[in-house]
Amino acid sequence: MKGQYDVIIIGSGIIGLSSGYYLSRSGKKVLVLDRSEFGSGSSGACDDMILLQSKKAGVTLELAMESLELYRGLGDELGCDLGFKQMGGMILIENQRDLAVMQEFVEQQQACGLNVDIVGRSEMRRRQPNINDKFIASTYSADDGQVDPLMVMKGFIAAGKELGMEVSYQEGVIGIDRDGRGDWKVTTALGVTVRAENLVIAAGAWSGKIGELLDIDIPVQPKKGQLLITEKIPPVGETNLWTASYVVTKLKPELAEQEEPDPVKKELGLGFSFTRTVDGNYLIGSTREHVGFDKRATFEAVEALSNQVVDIIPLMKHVHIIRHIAGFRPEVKDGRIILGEWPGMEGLFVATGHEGDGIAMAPITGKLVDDYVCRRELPKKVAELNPQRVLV
Amino acid sequence: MVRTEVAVVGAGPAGLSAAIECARAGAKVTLIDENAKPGGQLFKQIHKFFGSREHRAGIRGIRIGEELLAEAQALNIDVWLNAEVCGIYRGSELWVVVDHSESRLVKADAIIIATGATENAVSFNGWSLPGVMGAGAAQTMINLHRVLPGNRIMMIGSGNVGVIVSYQLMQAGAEVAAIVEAAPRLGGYGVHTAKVRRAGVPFYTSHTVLEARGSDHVESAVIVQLDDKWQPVAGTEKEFDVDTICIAAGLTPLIELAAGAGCSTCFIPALGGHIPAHDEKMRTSLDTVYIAGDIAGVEEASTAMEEGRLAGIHAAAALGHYGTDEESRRSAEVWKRLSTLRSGPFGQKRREAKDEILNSRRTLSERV
Amino acid sequence: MKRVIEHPVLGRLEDAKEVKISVDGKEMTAREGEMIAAALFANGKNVFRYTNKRHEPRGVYCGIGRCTDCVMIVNGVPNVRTCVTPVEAGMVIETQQGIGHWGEEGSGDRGGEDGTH
Amino acid sequence: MKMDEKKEMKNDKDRLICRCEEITLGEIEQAIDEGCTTLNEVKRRTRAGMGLCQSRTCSKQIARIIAQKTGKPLSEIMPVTSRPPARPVKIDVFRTGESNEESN
Repeated sequence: MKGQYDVIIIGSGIIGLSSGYYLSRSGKKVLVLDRSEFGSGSSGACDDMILLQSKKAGVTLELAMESLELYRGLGDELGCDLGFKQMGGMILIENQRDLAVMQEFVEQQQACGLNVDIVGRSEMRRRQPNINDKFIASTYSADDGQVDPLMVMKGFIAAGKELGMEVSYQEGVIGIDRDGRGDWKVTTALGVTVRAENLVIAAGAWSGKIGELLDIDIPVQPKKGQLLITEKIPPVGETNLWTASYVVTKLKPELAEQEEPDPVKKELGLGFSFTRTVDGNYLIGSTREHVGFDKRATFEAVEALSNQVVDIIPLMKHVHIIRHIAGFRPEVKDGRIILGEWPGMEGLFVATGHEGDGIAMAPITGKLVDDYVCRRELPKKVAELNPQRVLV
Repeated sequence: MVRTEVAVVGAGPAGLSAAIECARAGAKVTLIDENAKPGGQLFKQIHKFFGSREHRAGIRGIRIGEELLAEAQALNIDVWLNAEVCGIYRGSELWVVVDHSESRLVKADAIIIATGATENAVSFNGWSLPGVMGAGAAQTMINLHRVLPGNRIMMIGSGNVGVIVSYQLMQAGAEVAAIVEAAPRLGGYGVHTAKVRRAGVPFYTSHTVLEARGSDHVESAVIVQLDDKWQPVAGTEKEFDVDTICIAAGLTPLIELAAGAGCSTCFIPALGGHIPAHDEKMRTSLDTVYIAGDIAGVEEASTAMEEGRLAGIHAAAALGHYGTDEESRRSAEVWKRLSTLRSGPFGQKRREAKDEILNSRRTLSERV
Repeated sequence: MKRVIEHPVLGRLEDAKEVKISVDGKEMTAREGEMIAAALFANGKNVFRYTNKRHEPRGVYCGIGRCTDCVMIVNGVPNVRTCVTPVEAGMVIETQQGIGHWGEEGSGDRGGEDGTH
Repeated sequence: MKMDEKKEMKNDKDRLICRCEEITLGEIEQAIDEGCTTLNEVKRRTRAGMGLCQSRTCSKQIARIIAQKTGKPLSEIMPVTSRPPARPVKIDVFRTGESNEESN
């Protein structure tokens, strides 16, 4: 790692690596810098879902659908197994109120072209025989899928390196300037200086800290999520699962505020997600906490997550937890990603704010970063994601 | 949720001694151990200890364990058995799972971690076959569960664990076909080694195990000679008909609970590798967390007990059960005994290593 | 693979209540409260499971609940560490294939399509 | 003679290091060749240490392999990130706990 590049990307999570790969494919000389190790950030501490159903109709859903299309061919393109599977997804609905909210939500998604339906009790139980009787209905989309994030990252690195991409770990960025020629000059904690015409900030929840080096305010907040990982077990149902309350609280936070009487659960922002990895471990989530960058797992979370999953899928009571992890979703207040060139700073691009959708959105985000940097024409809808909107 | 003043994790020689010391000082103590019986390795150590008289030379480990237990009982220490500590949060909360089935949260003003050490693995072709096991596993099977894991044994490693477990396997009725040592010299204390040698067990120094053979279980083991660069010498392979291969390749401090709790670590090869940094009070980089025994550097039961006492004295003092003078006096007594234990050719190295840790802890606190 | 009845230091093995357990459909006798792994050793069984990927046999490795090599299906629940789980009368123990399957007690017979290889 | 050596080398690549996930020496060495220099990285690349025992058996061996291949001193190869639970824990342990509290 030395000298001059076309593009320097800060952050080697799945977004940074995807961007690096697509830019390398366009013939750019790319350097990806990371302050820590492979998979040390949120891309190594998250679940594996490509969940279309949770997205509001609109630009995010459309991009997620495009991202899924990219994933279909990505394994062949990168020449490796990504653990990509489409086993479908279901959002379990517990009461009439949630059913009404979900019906409206699903109709909007259908209008957007998403293959999703509300299914009744018998179909729900056929696909998920082990769930608690209390659920009255569910959504179902055969298109929801999953990948192994670490395998995707490994694939981007391997294919990117073939194209000349460099990835450098333990290289925290401590300074960013413009040099006399107008290039970005990036200094790392090890004292190395590298230059590039273009700079991409893809540092997830930590993007705000990189912004500070440039005196700009990238308004992403870390939203902590804690997950339990189980031993490998046979499948307990056909699809991945969520509960409507998780989605409803996202759509209508005011309803959730009134509802949760347990202060501990409220503090944790407890929701339910349940997915089986390609290896057979279940990932059980999740919390949504605003506690800064405190990555420690908490007792309250393991207790709440454990009790919740046994309530929803009683059979899980026999299963062992082998690991309890935590990560930080990069959250933006308006719920949309920040993607594009920073106003007034030519050659500075930002790709962050994916919250819980980084894995699902990685291919399309990387491709769009490539389009931005290469000054290609962009689809109109992505203007909604432009950083302009978050400038105060 | 359970409240206590001092939670001690691990009821081996270090943990028991720490708990006793805290209780003597008047602290409310909860002693937590994952096994069905307290005593840790002591109840597997059916051999006689040696060293100085005041360190109970000539007494068997099991006997020492019984004495410590009796004392703990007399002091009304709350002992939780079959209780696995699964995590330590915020330097003061312990997540404990009892009988694999019931979760408890313990809040403690001080925590003493005495989780001991874990056996190192050595990999070779076929090492995952049933019949290949840690020497500790074999020892647990014969001395605790009273079941022989096999009839003809090959022991890998001639250190104390290797020779002691070999002898105990013979006491339990097995035959030890060979003790294999990669180094050119034997590693165990002369007393233990001589006993096994007298019993007719052949030693193979400068040899290593190449392969375990068998379809569903170990049927034989192949060893090979090593040259002075530790490379196998072709043509020197020997095959032994054995049904069990035991691995005694040293121990590593079991630091995961301490590391997970947030204690800083240092690397001291002479004491087993990464170890929580600690000061002369056995306190880690977290003010409320102490360590004692093999987790603080692999040594012996006698040093583990002294370290346990140290941790106990200082934890109790930190909670106000001893004044400064009392604390220093008691601590000095223990340090005197520890110095004796760490003298002599074997102890010297450990004392130097221990000094290195204390120094690294000092640097650490200066930095903070 | 036999019990150590007489021992020069530990003395004679104390009597314990004997219980019956079922191992792969066969009845075996165990000492109540002893670890499953010990009971199986005493009955001459040393292959506890076959692995998921290479389908290789495994048995006891660490003997103290850490390495998780000795897991079996116990009363219909896969991945039970037999070296730290005590025997109970009437226990149903099975050699685990790969990641195992849900037995009757586990789920009401809900084996997974890829759970049985 | 040479053939034999080669055969042994090959066999050695197939030697298991991570017993739980059944990851071989060859796979670990490949990950190191591809740039992994820490235990966490090797784990995330190969799954060695992600199994039921959570690297408790293999991590010290992997550290040694990294040290041998990269020349990095063992002192700089940090243990894998330690996370609860220290033992596999049944998910329903909290429910038992709750009911116990009620009965007390």
